[in-house]
Amino acid sequence: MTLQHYLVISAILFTLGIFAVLTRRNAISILMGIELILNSCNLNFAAFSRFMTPEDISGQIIAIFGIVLAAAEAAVFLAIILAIYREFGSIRPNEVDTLKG
Amino acid sequence: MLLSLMIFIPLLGMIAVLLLPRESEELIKRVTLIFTLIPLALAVYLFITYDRSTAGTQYVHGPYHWIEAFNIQYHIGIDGLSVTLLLLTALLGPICVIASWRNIEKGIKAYMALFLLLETGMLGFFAALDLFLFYVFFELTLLPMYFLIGIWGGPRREYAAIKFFLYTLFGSVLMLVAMIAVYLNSNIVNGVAEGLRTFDIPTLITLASTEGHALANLDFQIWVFLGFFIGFAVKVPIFPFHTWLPDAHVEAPTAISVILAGVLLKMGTYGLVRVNMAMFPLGLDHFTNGVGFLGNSLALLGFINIVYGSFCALAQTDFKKLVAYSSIGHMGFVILGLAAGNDTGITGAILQMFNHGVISAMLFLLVGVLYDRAHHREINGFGGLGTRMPIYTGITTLAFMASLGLPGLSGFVGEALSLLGAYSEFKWLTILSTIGIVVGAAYFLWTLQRVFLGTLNPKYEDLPEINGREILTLVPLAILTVLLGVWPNFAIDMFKESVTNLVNVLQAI
Amino acid sequence: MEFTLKTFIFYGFALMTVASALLVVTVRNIVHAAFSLMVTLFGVAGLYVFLQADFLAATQVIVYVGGILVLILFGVMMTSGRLEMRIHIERGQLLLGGAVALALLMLLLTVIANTPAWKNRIDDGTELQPTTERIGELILNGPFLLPFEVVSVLLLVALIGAALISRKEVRD
Amino acid sequence: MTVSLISLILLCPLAAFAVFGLLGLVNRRFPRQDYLSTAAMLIALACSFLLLREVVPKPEAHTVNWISLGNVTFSMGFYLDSVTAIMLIVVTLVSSLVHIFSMGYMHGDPRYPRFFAYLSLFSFSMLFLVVSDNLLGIYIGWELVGLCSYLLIGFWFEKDSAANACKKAFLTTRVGDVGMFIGMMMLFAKFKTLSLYGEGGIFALSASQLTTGDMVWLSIAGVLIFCGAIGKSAQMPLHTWLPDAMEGPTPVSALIHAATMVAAGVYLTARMFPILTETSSLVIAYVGGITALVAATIAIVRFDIKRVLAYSTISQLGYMMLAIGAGSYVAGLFHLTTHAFFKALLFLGSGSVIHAFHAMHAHGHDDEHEHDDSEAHEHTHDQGDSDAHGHEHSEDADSGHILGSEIPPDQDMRNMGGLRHKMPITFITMLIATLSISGVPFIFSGFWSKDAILAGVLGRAMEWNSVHHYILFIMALSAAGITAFYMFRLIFMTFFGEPRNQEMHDMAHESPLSMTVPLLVLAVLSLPVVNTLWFNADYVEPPPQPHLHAPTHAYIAPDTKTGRTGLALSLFGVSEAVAAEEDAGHGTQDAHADDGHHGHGPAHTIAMVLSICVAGLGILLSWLFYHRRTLSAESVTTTFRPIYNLFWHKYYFDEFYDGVLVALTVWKARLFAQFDGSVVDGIVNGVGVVTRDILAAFVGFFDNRVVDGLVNRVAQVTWAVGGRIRRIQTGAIQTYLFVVLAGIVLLILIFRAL
Repeated sequence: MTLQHYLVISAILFTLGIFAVLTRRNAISILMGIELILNSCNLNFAAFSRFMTPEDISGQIIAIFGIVLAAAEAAVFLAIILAIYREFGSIRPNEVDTLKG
Repeated sequence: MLLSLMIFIPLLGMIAVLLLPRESEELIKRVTLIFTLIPLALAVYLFITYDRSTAGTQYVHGPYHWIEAFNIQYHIGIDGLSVTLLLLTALLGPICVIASWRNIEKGIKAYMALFLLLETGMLGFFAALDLFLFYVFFELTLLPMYFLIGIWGGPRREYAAIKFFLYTLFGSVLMLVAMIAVYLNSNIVNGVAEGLRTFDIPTLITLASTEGHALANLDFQIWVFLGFFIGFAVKVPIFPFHTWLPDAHVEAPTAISVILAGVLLKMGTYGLVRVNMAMFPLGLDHFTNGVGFLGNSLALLGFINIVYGSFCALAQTDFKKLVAYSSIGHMGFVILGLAAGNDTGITGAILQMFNHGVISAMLFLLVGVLYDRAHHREINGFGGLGTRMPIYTGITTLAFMASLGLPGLSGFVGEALSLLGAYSEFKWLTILSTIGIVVGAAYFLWTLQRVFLGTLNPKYEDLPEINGREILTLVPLAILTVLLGVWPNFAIDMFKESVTNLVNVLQAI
Repeated sequence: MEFTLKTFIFYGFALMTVASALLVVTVRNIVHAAFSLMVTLFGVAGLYVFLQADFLAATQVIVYVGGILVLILFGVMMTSGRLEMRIHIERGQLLLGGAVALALLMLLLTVIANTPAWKNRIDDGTELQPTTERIGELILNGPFLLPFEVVSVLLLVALIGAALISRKEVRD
Repeated sequence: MTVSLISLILLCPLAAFAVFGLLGLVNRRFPRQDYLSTAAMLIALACSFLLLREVVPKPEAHTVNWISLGNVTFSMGFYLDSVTAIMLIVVTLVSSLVHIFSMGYMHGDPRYPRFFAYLSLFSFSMLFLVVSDNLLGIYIGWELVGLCSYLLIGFWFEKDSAANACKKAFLTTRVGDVGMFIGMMMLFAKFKTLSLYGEGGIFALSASQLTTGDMVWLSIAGVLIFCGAIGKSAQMPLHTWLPDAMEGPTPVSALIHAATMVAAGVYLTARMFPILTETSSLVIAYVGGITALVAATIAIVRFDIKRVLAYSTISQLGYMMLAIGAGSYVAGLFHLTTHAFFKALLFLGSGSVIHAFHAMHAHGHDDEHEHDDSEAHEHTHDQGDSDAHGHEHSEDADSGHILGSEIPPDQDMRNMGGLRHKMPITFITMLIATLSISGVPFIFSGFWSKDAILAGVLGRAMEWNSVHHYILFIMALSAAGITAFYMFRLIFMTFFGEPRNQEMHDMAHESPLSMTVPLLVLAVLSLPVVNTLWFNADYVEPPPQPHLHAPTHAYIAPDTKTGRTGLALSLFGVSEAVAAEEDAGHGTQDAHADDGHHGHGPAHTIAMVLSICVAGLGILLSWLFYHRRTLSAESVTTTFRPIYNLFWHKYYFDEFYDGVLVALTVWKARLFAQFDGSVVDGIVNGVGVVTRDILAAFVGFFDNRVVDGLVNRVAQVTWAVGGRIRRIQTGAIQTYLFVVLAGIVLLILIFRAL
């Protein structure tokens, strides 16, 4: 297993996450996409840590921080979703267009 | 260290206030009061322990590097002038908090927090020894003031707040430019750059009188003088930069008017003394002893302020606007005294700064008391209140008399010394300025008559007398007014040496 | 490259991860998507084990699977009525999104393939060492103490904020 | 000892006021403020007498630094010489008597304690003024007495007339004060000090430093300082406030506006004696002389008993100024002293009369037996004077009415008459004062002081051969005659004849003891012998006048001696002997005297004879007009209608001030305010608007001047483009994200390609 293996897996996860974010019409699906993106990042950190600086495990710690951030993000995101749902009766992003010019 | 403590304690207070729940209003007010009383105690301590026999700065804290790239330092210290004004500021702090106790109806938390921020800015301004720090504190007062007027003000508050903000900003931009010019030239000797540039005020003062230094160049000094002057002139305010003042005063809530008149105006004149006079004596000389029309321009501006402000005040029918215009007139005496450049004039001017701070604070508090009861300020709408509110009438009479320069009260000493000093330099302008004394008496007495004398307006038969809390805010100021009128050396001692020092610099030219 | 059991298991995890991720973005039923996401997360955890990151793997399982996923499922249940369970995708959007995603993937793959430092980089072959102690040392007694505290506060703030936002009655 | 005595004199009244002021803050009153103030005044009086024995005749000074600057020091201190000591006696004595009088007069007033507190403050200020050894101190006391005057004139401030009067008094005197302040600035700029006495004082410096080239400057400074006196002592042209000041309670008029404060101007001028030049002296003398004459003529036609006295005061103050301007220092100060007592007596007497009528009003309108003064005042004010008027000069009274100078019925002499039986003590004491002020010879003090002034002026005229001084002498002489006339007119109209208003007459009664006792004391003080207790010729020495140069052909006589001889006369009551003595004194003292001084002895005799003649003439005419009625005032009035109108309208000073000066000031203020609001602020707002709308303004300019259609096209295009671009703003996050990502990919591709 070389570094590139991990990077490719990570790249695929990332792209799928982006895809989900771009195409899904349901906010929770978008959240899942974002989780995928975050996972790919964490994977990258761990992989680089392992392959580039084997003695140092800082990358892993950053990945742990990333997980914490993801948790925080998910919590806030869902809270916002709930609030929006109450306000608009829907969580479809294209129906929430207050910013429309 | 003590000084830094004093400056930043209100800031701590602001954080404390912000952490308190918004509902517990009494607690917020008490906390604010405590955090304004601590600086007062410190200021009194400084005032007592200040060594009156030297002109140098004392209680110096720093210099510490702050922004090393530009050699900006945290450097504070006080001389006699600063300590006097610090005392004034620290005194007005708790007074204003008490004055705001009942009148602020909405958002007391934000109000008090902003007020504490304002106090930090003001205290820091009077103690800063680094030009950049000086500027930062100068601007720091601007923002809270904007919100305090714009949110808690009268019906035209937005207009007044924006006008105040833009006006001051306009001035301070010019000041910033001048400041940067000074900084860039601060290491040029005989056309060659050597050493570090600096913002340090004591250093700059020395450099500005060093032969061959770029700062000592006459043309340079003139331009930089102008830049700073306009910045401070807006704050003083000097004609024709004064029109923000009546609007801001009329719209601002009572306590903020008090701060505005009591302290913010003094920031302008303090800046004139600290920067324009001490740092650019050549530039000053050009506008006070020079040739031609510009040669007397500073004194001329003082004269215009006096006469113009007084006449405008005479025509006002809004009580608060009248007091605001009278401020313009009285600040004219400060300018006149400063322009004289001799020890009598400068001492008079500084004394007048302090006295005006005390007296105008009283006046605005008094207007506030009346406004809280009658909900209008139209002078012609009252009448005969003297029978209904004898104590209030008594205190108002005291304040009016102090303001119109009755001897035995503080207003007289500053005015008289300014005029006596100015007469030696500008004969005719000073003589003409005495018109202001008569007109000053005229508008105050006329107001006194229209509001308090005559038959009682039946509408105000039930107007309640001034209450204990309001008296509490006025009594310290009244005591100071009498004290300084009877024993002016009490204050003059503080800055005598500093003034002598300054006069020596000015007369060495 | 030797095709050992280890390699086999690695590829197994890799496939599991990628495939389930693909399911996450494609299935129409949101509950199914959530469960696919769970599989993905398990896959990534497995990959962490291959990267000698046992603590990270455990964290991944506990936090993600145990926390975030449950959160998401709650979200699904609270927001979706019976009818909202299915995901609608418009064709045009699908195409555009797919194109961009694909372009991005190609780009990334090119970068991965062409960066010299990353080429055929293999690990040092050390066996699995417990990292928990070292991580604990680094976080609680080392250079990461401050970030750790900051992140803790952040998490706290986020949770409080979330609780605040999602409360029913909003103060004026 | 001296210092502690003076401190005591100053601090007692101040403490009495402070008690009131401090308790007032918490809305409390000292239970007996009247006793407190009176006691303070009596202590001060006692101290003054002690001081008289202590100090005199050796002048003493005590100073402390008040403000010390780098190069300049302003000191505060006492200067004690005989003049100071005499002034202290006069002030404390009159003040004490007025305090006692007020206990009766002001009884029942709702602000009774406040009245005494104000009196105390006034006494303090006046005493401070008197003992100050420097101009700044004098100025401080000067303004403070002005304040007290303001407060006391406006004591019944519910009356609009009182409110107007107090403001007018303060402002008018302030105009003079500004002149004084300018004079002080001139002196300060020259000498760098405001102290008067001692080595570094103005007098010593001016004597040693000034040359003949400085005389113009010094004259101007002197006249400017005198401006302060013009304001305070109600000299022409700033005299108009004093008659109006009669709106204050009568004891106040007696104390402040007759005996002490208004005399402060004379005192100041006397203090400035050493720096007066011949020009400034002449100006002072002329101002005094004109004032004396003009005010006397106005007094003839007044009907308000207090206004008559007010104009009489102005006139007498003019006399004193004239004396000092003409160099009769001692005579001027002597007249100040005697005038203080007899004029205070006249005012208190009139107060007694008014009080009697007052009480009537209170009785007439309510059944209360408490005399509520303020209430009574309101009644009288409301009632107006048209019904209560007498029959005389009714049309002129009406024109007065239009002018706003309404006479309260209890002060209108046309309501009085025949009071001598009702109020015997008041009558006797007032008669003594009137005899004194009219210059009835020998047993009344006024005669001696007035005679001293006349002799002094005539003496100088003869010595200098100066036309000016002859003119001044004639002015003074005519004023003396007119004074006798109108004072007896007052006495006849008030106390003699038939009661003109029977209802009021019936109610009138003698005043209580607290009021009559001060009257009696003052009557005794109007006798010359008593005055010599403190006004002793042995130690009132005129200071030298180094800058006063007589015309070259004339001899400078110390004609101030005249004043002293006048005193000596008063002491011994034998005129011939003293005249001879004086002549002899001159001979020995000025051995080198040339022929000019021979006129001096005769000057005295001539002056005395003439003054007795004019006084007699005045009294006789008065008797014929107002008692015997052999001559008719109406017919004279009709004959000299224009002159009468001039007098009645007070030479139109008030009309001039109100119509021109005040209107001009107010107009100017409005103008400035309007300028401020529209022009200055307009510019500011304009700049703001221009800055804000600079683009719009620019487009507007383009629109108007260049191509209208093009601009419209631009606008349309802008509109259309905006409409298109607006659509990009979908509001959907995903779209934004899509664009962002696409952009990133594109950018990376582009840069990799490069």
